[in-house]
Order: sequence, then C-alpha cells, then structure tokens
Amino acid sequence: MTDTPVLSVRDLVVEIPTRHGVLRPVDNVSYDIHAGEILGVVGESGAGKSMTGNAVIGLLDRPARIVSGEILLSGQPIQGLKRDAIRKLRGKKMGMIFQDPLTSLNPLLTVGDQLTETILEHLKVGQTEARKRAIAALEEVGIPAAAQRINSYPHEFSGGMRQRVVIALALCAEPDLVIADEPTTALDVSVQAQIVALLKRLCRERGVAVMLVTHDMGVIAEAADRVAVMYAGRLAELGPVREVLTQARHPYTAGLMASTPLASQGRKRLRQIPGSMPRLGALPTGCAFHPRCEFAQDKCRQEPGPTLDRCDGRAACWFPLTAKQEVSA
Amino acid sequence: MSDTPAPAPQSRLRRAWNSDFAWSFRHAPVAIISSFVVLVLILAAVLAPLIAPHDPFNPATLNLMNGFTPPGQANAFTGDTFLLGTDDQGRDVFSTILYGMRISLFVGFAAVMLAMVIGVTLGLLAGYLGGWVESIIMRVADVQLTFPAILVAMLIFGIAKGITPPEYRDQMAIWVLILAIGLSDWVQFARVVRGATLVEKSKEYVQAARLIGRSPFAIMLRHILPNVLNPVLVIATISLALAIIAEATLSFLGVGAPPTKPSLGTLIRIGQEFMFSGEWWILFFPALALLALALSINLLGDWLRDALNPRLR
Amino acid sequence: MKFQTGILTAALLASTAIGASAETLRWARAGDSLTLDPHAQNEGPTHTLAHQIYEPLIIRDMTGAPQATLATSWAPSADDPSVWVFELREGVKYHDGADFTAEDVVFSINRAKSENSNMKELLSSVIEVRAVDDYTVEMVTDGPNPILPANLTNLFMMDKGWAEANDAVDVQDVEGGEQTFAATNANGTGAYRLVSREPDVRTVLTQNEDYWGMDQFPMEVTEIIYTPIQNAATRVAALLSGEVDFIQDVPVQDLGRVADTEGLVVKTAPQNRVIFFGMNMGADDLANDDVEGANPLADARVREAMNIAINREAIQQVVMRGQSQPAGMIAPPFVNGWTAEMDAVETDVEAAKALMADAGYGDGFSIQLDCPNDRYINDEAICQAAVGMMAQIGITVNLDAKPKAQHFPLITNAETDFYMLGWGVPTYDSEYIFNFLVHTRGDERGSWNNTGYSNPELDEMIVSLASETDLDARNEAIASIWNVVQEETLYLPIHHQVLNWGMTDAVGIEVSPEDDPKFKFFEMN
Amino acid sequence: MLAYIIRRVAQSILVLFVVGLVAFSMFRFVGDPIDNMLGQERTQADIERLREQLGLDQPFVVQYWRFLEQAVQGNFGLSYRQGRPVSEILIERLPATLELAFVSGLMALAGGIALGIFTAIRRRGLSANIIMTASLIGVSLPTFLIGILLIYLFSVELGWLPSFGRGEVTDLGWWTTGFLTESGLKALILPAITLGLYQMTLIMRLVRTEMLEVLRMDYIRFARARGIRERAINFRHALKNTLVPVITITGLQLGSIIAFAIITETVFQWPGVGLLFINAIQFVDIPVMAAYLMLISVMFVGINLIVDMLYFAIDPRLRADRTQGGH
Repeated sequence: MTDTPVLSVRDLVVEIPTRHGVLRPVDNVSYDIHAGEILGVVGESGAGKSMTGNAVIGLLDRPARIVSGEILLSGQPIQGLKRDAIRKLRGKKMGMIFQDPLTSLNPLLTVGDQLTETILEHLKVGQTEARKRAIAALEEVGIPAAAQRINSYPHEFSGGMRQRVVIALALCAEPDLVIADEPTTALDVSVQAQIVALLKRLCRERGVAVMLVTHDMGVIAEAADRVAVMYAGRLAELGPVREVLTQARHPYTAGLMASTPLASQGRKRLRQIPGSMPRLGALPTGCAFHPRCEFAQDKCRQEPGPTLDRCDGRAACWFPLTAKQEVSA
Repeated sequence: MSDTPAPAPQSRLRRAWNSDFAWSFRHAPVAIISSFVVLVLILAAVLAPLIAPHDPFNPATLNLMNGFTPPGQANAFTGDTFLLGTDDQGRDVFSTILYGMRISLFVGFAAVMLAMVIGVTLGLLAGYLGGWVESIIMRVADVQLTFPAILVAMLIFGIAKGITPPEYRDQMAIWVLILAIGLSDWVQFARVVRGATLVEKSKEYVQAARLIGRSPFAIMLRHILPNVLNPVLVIATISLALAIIAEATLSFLGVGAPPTKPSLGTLIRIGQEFMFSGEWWILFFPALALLALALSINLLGDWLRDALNPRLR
Repeated sequence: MKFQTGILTAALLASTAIGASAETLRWARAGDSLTLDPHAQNEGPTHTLAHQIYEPLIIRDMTGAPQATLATSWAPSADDPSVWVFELREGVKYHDGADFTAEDVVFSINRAKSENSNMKELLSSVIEVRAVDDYTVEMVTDGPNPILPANLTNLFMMDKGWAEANDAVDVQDVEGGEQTFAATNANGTGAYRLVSREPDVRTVLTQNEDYWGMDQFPMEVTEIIYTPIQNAATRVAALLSGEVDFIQDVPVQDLGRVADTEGLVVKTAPQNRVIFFGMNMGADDLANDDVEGANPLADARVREAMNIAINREAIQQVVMRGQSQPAGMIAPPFVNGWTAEMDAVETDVEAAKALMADAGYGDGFSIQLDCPNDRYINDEAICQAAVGMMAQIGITVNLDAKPKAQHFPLITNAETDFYMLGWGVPTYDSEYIFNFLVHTRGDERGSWNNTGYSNPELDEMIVSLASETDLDARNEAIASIWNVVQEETLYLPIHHQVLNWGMTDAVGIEVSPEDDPKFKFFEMN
Repeated sequence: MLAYIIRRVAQSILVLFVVGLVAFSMFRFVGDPIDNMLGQERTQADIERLREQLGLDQPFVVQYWRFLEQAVQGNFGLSYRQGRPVSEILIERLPATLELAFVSGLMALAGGIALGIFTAIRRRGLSANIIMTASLIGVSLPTFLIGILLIYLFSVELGWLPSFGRGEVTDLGWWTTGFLTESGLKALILPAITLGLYQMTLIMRLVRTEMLEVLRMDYIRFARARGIRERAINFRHALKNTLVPVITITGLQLGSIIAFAIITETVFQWPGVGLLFINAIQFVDIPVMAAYLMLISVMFVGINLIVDMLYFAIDPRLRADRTQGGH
C-alpha cells in the first residue's frame, strides 16, 4: 500500500456556529483509504461519523462548514473547490450510499431514469449506451431480470433490492471512492449480510475505496479492512480491523467491543459503558472520554485531548490498554 | 442543539427569552416589525373606545354637515377639524377605522377558527377513517365549494333575520359574516388535512400506536394532528387576512357589516365610491389600515411557519 | 363645475349646421333593457331602448312635453266624452317595409292589454279599441278619462302582420317556457333599427334611413352602441378614459370629476321621482320596534316630529352633493297638484323633541328602518343620514340595508314598519300617486300603500277623480286630498332626485326628466 | 380504476341533486322576483297570478322537482329577467368566463409555480424575500378594490387598456373568442390580473413550502451525492414531487377562480356567467341561478375528478393501489 491513497483526510475540522457557541462535530480527523480497501468508521450517534463522510463529499448542511484540514482525492485537494467543480467529482470520483433505501430513491422516476441520468451526467456516452450500462449496473448488484426491472419505480422493489439499486446508482459512474453511510441499518438482518457481501465484492472486483460508516461492529468485523473509531468528533482509534477487534487499545473501543454481541467473541456477558457521550456543546476538558473511563488519570482530565499522532499512532489515549488489561464493568 | 446549557436557575421569562423560538424571533427584523404592527393595530382596535376621539357607532353624535372634511382641515360649515378627515356621513375617519378594525379582526379570527375547526376535524376524519365517511365528507365539500360565499352569506342572513329579534340584528350581522366566511372556507382545510392524514396514517409511528391499541381518536389528536398542522398553518395565515378581505368583498356585493357599524371592509367599499371624486382619504386610510393589518399578519404567519418547523431551521 | 345651462345649448343648437357625416354614439348606463318585447316590461331601461326602435302614438320630447308621433292629433270625441279619437300619421313604414295602419294600433293596444302584458294597468280604463278607417282609431274608456293620452307615451306600436308571421302575438309568458320571437327581435317604425344585440353586453342600432321624421329631427347620431356597465366606478372610468361618449346614472360624487375633465360635460335636470320614507301607522303594535302594546307611529305627533327632525338641506348638500331638491310632499314638481308651499319643510329638532315628549315618547323608542342599497341614488347613505337625525330626537333606528330584490317584497307583503320608497309619476298627475300610495290597500288600488292608513272618505274622493271631467273641480279635489295627506304626515318626503348625464362635449342634448334619452333628438358637434 | 370512476360519477350525480336542493331552499332568501317582474302599477291580483304561474306559491321541494323534471330533458326554463331560454343564455355567456378563467388560471399557475420555485431555491436571497413580501400586497386588498385601482391606473390615468367589456370578439359559431383580436386581448389583461393575482400568490406560497420540504428529502441529497446538476435536481427531481400536493390546491383554486370571477366580472363588466349570476341574484332570476349553480357544481365535480385522475398519472405509487394513499 505504497501508492497514493484514494482518499486522504488530514486534520479535518468541521464547525457549526450556533447561538450557544461553536460546535465541532469533526475535530482533527485524519485517515487514508486506499484502492480496494474498506475503511470502517464506527461510533455512537453524534460521534461525527456521518459528518466526516458528508464533509468529504461536500454535502455539509448549512451552517456546518470545514474550517481547516485537507481532503485529498487521489492526491488532489478538493476542499475549497468551486461548487460546480466538486459537483462534477460527486458520482464520478466519489459515490455515496445513504442509510434508508426507502427514501433515497425519487419515487416519481423509474430506476432506469435515475441511473441513466447519472451516467449521462458523468460519462461521455449516448442514451442507448447509458441504458445498456444502467442495465449492466443493475445486473452487477444482483437485480434479477434487470432489463425489465429498469422501467420499474422504486416502490416496486423490496427494501433490500432498493438498497442494491442505490448501490448501483452510487457506482454506475465508476467512482474511485464510495462513502456508505449506514448502508445496512434500515434493512432486515438477513438482507444486511447480502448487502455487506455485495459491497465487499464490488470493492474487490473494482478496486474501489470504500468508507463504510456504521455503528454496527458486526458489519465492521464482516467487511472492513481497517477501522476508525470515533468519539465526540475525534478519532479514538484507527487500525487494521483484526487488531482493533481482538486487541483494542482505546478504552472506548474496548467498551464498545464488550457491549457488542460478536460471534467471534464467544459467550461472554455483554457489558455497558457507563454514562453517555457528552453533547458537543458541553465537552469536558482534557480527553473527551475521561468521565466514562475507568482508567482515567489526572493527565486525562487536565491536558488537552490526546490525538493519534501524540500517542502511539493507533489509539488516541495517554494510557492505551495492553493485552492483559480487561475492561471491567 | 435545542436547549441552552443551564448554568443557573433562570426565571421563566428569562428562559422564554432564551428559547430558540424567541431567539429566531429576535433575529428576524420582518417578524419584529410585523408583529409590532399587528400588536399596535390590535391594541388600537381593542382600546378604540379610549383612543378614538369620536364614537362613530353612535348616530346621535354625528353631524352630517361634517361630511367630506379633508384630513386636518376645518370643515367649511361647522369649523370642526379631523385628523384623517371625515367620510360621507360626517364620521371621523380615524375613529371609524379603529372601531371598524375591531369588527374586522373579530370577524377574521372567529371565521378562521370556525373554518379551521370544521375543516381540520372533517379532514382528519375523512383521511383517517376513509370509506363512506370520507366519501360523504368529501362530497359535502364538493357541494360546499359550489356555493359562492355570497350565496351562503345571503342564506344565513335570510335565516338569521327570520329568527333574531330586531334589536339584535345589528350584532347579528357580524355573527352571520363569521358563519358565512367560516363555512365557505373550511373545505381547503379539510382537503389539505385529509391529504396529509393519508400520508401520516401509513407511517410507522401511527401503525405502532394503532398496534398498542390507542383509540383512533387519540391517534388522530396526539399523533396525526401535530404532523398535519404545518400546511394548516399556511392556509390559516393566508385565510385570516383573506377572511378580513372576504368581509370587504361581501360588503361590496351588498351583504356585509351594516353601514351604521362599518367594518374596515365596509369602509373600503364605501370609500371606493369616492375614488374619482377627490375625497381620497375616505378610501386611502381604511385601505392602508387593511393593507398593514393583512400584510403584517401574513408576514408574521410566514415567519411563524418557518420558525415552528424544526426541519426548516 | 361647468354644468351647461339649457340656454347655452339652445344657442349652440341654433348655430351649428346639421352635419350629415356618420356619427357613432357609444352609450352606457347601469342596466340593460330586459327584453325587446315592448309590452313585456314596464321599466325604464327597457322603454328607453324600445323608444329608439319602436314608437308610441304620442311621445314625451326631451323636456317631457307631449309630442305627436304616430298619432298626428288626438281629442275626445265630440259625441261621447268616453271616447278618444286619434288621427294617425300617414306614410309611416316599419323597418321591414310594412305600412303602419290603424289595424296595427288596434293590435298593439289589445296586445298591451293582454294578461301577460306588463303595460295593461295603464290601459285598465280602455274597454275597446277600434279602427274607424286606415288612419283613424277610437279608444273607448269606461268613463271619461281626461288623462288617457298621458298613459300612452310608452305604449309602442307593433306591426300586426310581423307579429302574426313570427308567432309573437302573445306577450312573453315566462311560465310557458317558450320565448317569443319579439323578445329578441324587433321591427318598429322608430328612427333606429336593430343591428345586433347581446343582452347585458352590447346592442348596436343603426339609423333608419326611411324614417318618417328624417327631416324633422336632428338625426345626427347614425349609429348607437349601447353597453350596460353596472359598476358605477367602472362606468365613470369608461367615460373618463374615452371608451364611451355618453353615460346615464353618473354617481353624484363623480359629477365634479367628469365636469372638470377636458372634453366632458355633465348635464342635470330634476327627475320625475321623489324619495321618501313610509311608516306603518295602521298596526296596533309593530313587529320591528321596542314599544310593547302600542304603535308609536300611529301617533301623528310622532310622525310630525320625525318629519321635522330630518335635515333635508344637509342631505342635499352632503349626501347628494347638491344634486337633489328637498321635498315636503311626495309629488315631483311636474305633477298636477304639486305646490311649492306643500313641498317645503322646516327642520326644527327642538320642536320635534317637544312633539315626541307630548306624545309620551320623550325617551324615544327604537325601530328598524328597511332600506334598499341598489335602487335609488345613494339610497343607503340617505338612510344612514336619517338614522343620525332620528337619533337626535331619541329614536334609535336600526338600519337594515339590502338589495332591492329583498327590500320591495317587504313592502308588497306588508312586512316592514319603516321603509324607503321612491315614486315616479308617468302620468304627471296626482291621481296616480293617490291611487297607489294613499288609497286604502286593496285589490284595485293602494297596492303600494304599506302605511296601513285607511280613510274611506278620502278613498271615495280618490276614486271619483278618474271620472271627474271638470278640470277645476278635479284640481280642487286633488288639493284637498293633498291637504289631508300633509296634515296626517302620511309619508316623510326626503327629496326629488336629480338626473345626471355625462357626455363628451360633442354630444348636444339636454337631460329628460324621464331619464330616457331619445337619440333622434341628439346633436353631434 | 374504472369502478372507481363509475363510483365517483355516481357520487357526483348525488352531489348535483343535493346542490339543487340546497339551492332551491335558499332562493327565497335571495328575494322575491315578483316585484322585479311586474311594473310599478301591478295589482295584488297580478302578484298572485304571477306567483302561481311561476309556481312560487309551492314549497321549495315542489319547485325543485318541477325544475328537475324539466332539467333532465335539457330544459332549464326561461330567464325571468330576459325571457330567453336559460341554456341559450348560459352557452352564450360561458366562453367569456372560461376564457377569462383560462388566462388567469394559466397566469396564476405559470407565475405561481415559477415564483414558488424561485423563492424556494433562493430561500435566503434578497430578491426572493422581496417577492414573498410584495406578493402579499396583492392579497391584502379586496379583489374589487384591486380591479378598480387597475382601472384607475391603466384606463383612466394612462389610457392603455380598456376598463370594461371583452373588446371585439370573433364569433366561431358555437364559441365567441377574444383571443383573435387586439382589442379582445387587451381587454383580457386587467380582468385576468385581477382574477389571477390571489391564486398566483397562493400557488406560489404553496409551491415554495412544498418545494422546501421536498428539497430536504433523502432522494434529493442522494441525487446531489451523485453529482446531478442543481437545475436537474430542482426541476426534474424536486418539482415533480412538489407538484403532487400542489395539484389538489390548484384544482380547488381553478374552481375558486370561477367563483371569484363574479366580482371581477362585475367590476369589469365582463360578459360572463358570473355577471349573469349577479344580475340573476339582483333580479331573483331563479331559473338562471339554479342553472348556474348546477353548471358550477358540474364543473367542480369534474375538476375534482380530473384532479384525482391526475394523481394517478403523476404518482406511480398510486397507480398500483389507490387505498395506500399518500404521496
């Protein structure tokens, strides 16, 4: 993995000015994703996972905005580009998949319309060719009888099929990067696995870089190559999925693992992390996790929050866990 | 991101002042100005007997010879001076506007409330219950739509005249107007609420409430109603101004407030007769008052709609 | 204001040469003619249009004076005072070329007397019409009827042959469901022939080149485009913007604006119509007042108090902008029996209050006033002014102003106790007023008398007027009837209406008291 | 689908019956035609006779029945006022109203949708806010006053446009049109503005509100995420979804355009059915009033039906199963 990463996020800071002060839903986040790699991003709601994805693709809702940091797409900086320039990158260079396939598709247009529209927008092809590719895209995501279903309206598909259509849409202009924002959350469990498998297959076959945002450790374990754990807008831990899952270094990651039922973990009792994530407007000083951390020491409370590069490069923690430490209840 | 960090116990007033609602109000100059105008006008209307220099509703105090006195000038016969002049009956225009606004505001509010209550109720019932209830309600709406407000007004006037004793007929006219405008306005509420109810009905939270066995009445009231209020508000704001104006139109067609106790609309109807003749003030000031009132209500409604809609903030 | 006087116009009239060029006159008024059938409606705008197309035996010219038209002379028969003899004009042709003869007169009078005709009341005294020869007609009345010719000025002559050929012998019968040919087509002897007509929209008339009076009348208007415009402001706007040349019914408040506009003039004349209030004095108790068990209006002192409480000058000056003539009696000044003394009332609020106190109503009472709001000039505003004046003597008046279609049934059905009414006298004689407004209400007479007043002695005198041939004795009787009416304060007269016509200064015509422009008299400069 | 249409038509016929019944029950409150029909010299006997002839002495249900009997045979009777068959009068007057309603409806719809989209897209822009505020002025004054003000300005003061009537119309045999002559088109402008202004404002505000809702939908975000151009997002994706609910109101507004036409036609002396109806009310011309109301209710019922059909056309979800409802 020495080639240029498809996506490179450097010290990204997103702020939302409110009348109660400025909030930082994304605070100094840095990571890379390479071609053919799936980066899982996990965390609780409000940890900044989706916001990071939105920032990358340039779809932050007002009044949220990027205040500093860099986003490099195949080595080219894209933050600060003109609206139309970044629009042209969306779909073409980076695609996005949303959580709810029921609402992601325009109910009044056939899936074919929506596919060809996207293809025509980004690729220099004619109407017939676009249609051919649309059918191919549907076939690729496993829609049976794609040539007929292309004229169907979204409501004529089941939930899982709709998410396949959404994936086809995100990939139809052959982007290098796909941001999948909770792509399985709204689906039945049996369908979830299919979608995850599909994502994985497409990633491998096409060499696409995937940023898989989810709160589901199971999905991460199943699909991701590397995982980034976010807490209160900051990266808590970043590393290869095997290592992070089996040997969490950040107490938060460890807590998260302990509270997740994973088949690989065997029959242990599930545990909870005490307390809840603080609101962005009321972050504690020092490490944002310290009020909930059983290993917290004075340093955690007093010094500015730890970052990956100031710690061991994997976990943003002054006192990373070692193999022997166990998180107790 | 909705409530403030609460460092110290705050007074109720302080909390209200700091609420999102108040905050967005304080940052919307249009809302501030228009609510100020509405407030001033409502206050002026309510306090009319205290503010108005004359009582235009008391015919004994009128002097016909004061008729057509221009604003601020002395009448050629009586020597009396009036701030905004007098109308064709020698009534002080300023006082008449204040008193007329009372009637207009009352008619407007009451008529819209009536239309809203009828329309929302029937719309909810039609949308939620469906079937023959829906069919009947929507067909009644069709019948209602067929009848122009003027005919409804005439019908109600006719019936009311038959059943009210003569000494109450002056007051009756106002209730008749409320009924007539309210009754001819409910259909749009009903249709919109019905449409919105159909959408909400199929959503999960309603299904869930149904499953846990909440009564349809409670579901409609607690779950669906709050979710369909947005379009209702849009219609209600524009309807309020419209009701005030509709009253003027009915008066133009000859079935409005009695000319001896004129509303703002009746004043305009009377005033427009003097448009070519140079007595501009008889039309201009009441029209200005109506414009200010209706415009402010509408602007306030606009802002309110955006402010109350969390998704639009 | 530059209201032209009659004298000035007369001078102009004399100085202008008669031009033969085509002159189109665009004419607007508030209402349209209801039908072209000349006998179906007895109503102003309908007659006005009919007068351009059809002709009666006798017309009133623009000053209101009788003028020979299809009859050249008329007189009671020397043998029988109950017979009127009419000599007809010879050589008159209908628009379709048919000759006008005595046969047509007999046909038309009989048609106008038929059951569905609205004109039959004017001919109720006529027993028989007979053609003596082609150009002489006799009308037999049920007794000597000195005023019969006055009743004929709106009775138009139709062609018998045309009516028969087109199945238009019967007057419009609404109930029957079939319309008559004559309602939408016209064939008269008049100065203008019908070109096209869309009711309520536009009627076009063109000059009848074969008109018998081509040389006798100015005949300067060669084409008439008639468009009714209901809304007063729009009508005035149409004149101000030059879209029409001539409008009737100028609102009094706009007279100044029209007169001040370059190229426009306003002309006025007293109208044959008096406006007054009626009071229910006959009932024992009133439905629409707050006095229990008594009728305040039954007391002549109360009626007198109300009469002198009305400040007619103020109404004239402010409400009517000077465009009215305060009235003390319910007869227009043209009418036989009218006197200046009776037509004047002094306003005296203090005396009125004293009268009220005398009558035991010192604290006043309350009553409802029914008023139309679309019938007379500023009707609602007059009623409003009256409310204020009544309030000054303690009478609280609840004004109920409404469209005429709801107002007049109240009078017809005797459901109002205090009401506004206007009255015109087409016969120019007081008998007409007495018959309808003073005589006890009954099947034959008194149909508009809603006062409940009944005076058998007076009734007898009224009935006898019809057959009184001695004009002096008749006038004496009329005067004594008026004395009673005035003494009893049977009605509260307000004013005589004044007519206003607005026109471009090219139009030369004076206002006629009947409000019926006859375009053959118009000069065009 | 067909069953649904049949059911609606059946319901509509029922509606017509009820409209008629209600109409006849209220005519006597409008006034009494007798005094209008007879001259000043009428006697009590004339009144009785005419009342009997017209059947006005009968209870309103009987009058209604008599009307219905004739109406089903296509005979709406003779106008009391004009003495001509009512059906003939209505046919003669209808083109004027329909042309006026068409032009002002078109104006309201085109203007309303365009301005609605504009103000939604540029929600925070200055020009959008000016439009939003200015549009309110038009609905803050009564229609009749706006009409008279327009006449005052454009006819009297400027002399550009006619103040009354339809101008020169072309007779096409079964239809008269003002579209073919300059004066006819000029005459349309002021009444159409007067009539359409309120509707335009309402549609504009409605489109704006709905559009803002739609623009927040996931599928719009998803379309953005696919790099679809803003223009296509606004007009292809958002507008179509906006229009579904707007159609309901617009259908209703079409109806009220015809109802409001009464006032506009009175002010501008526009020779349509609205003016006819006002004249009929003033004269208590019962056959004309009854036929007019029937006509209007047929029109309303038709519009409602068409609106519901349009739903099917525009929203594929409804095609499958109507009872699912919603949009």
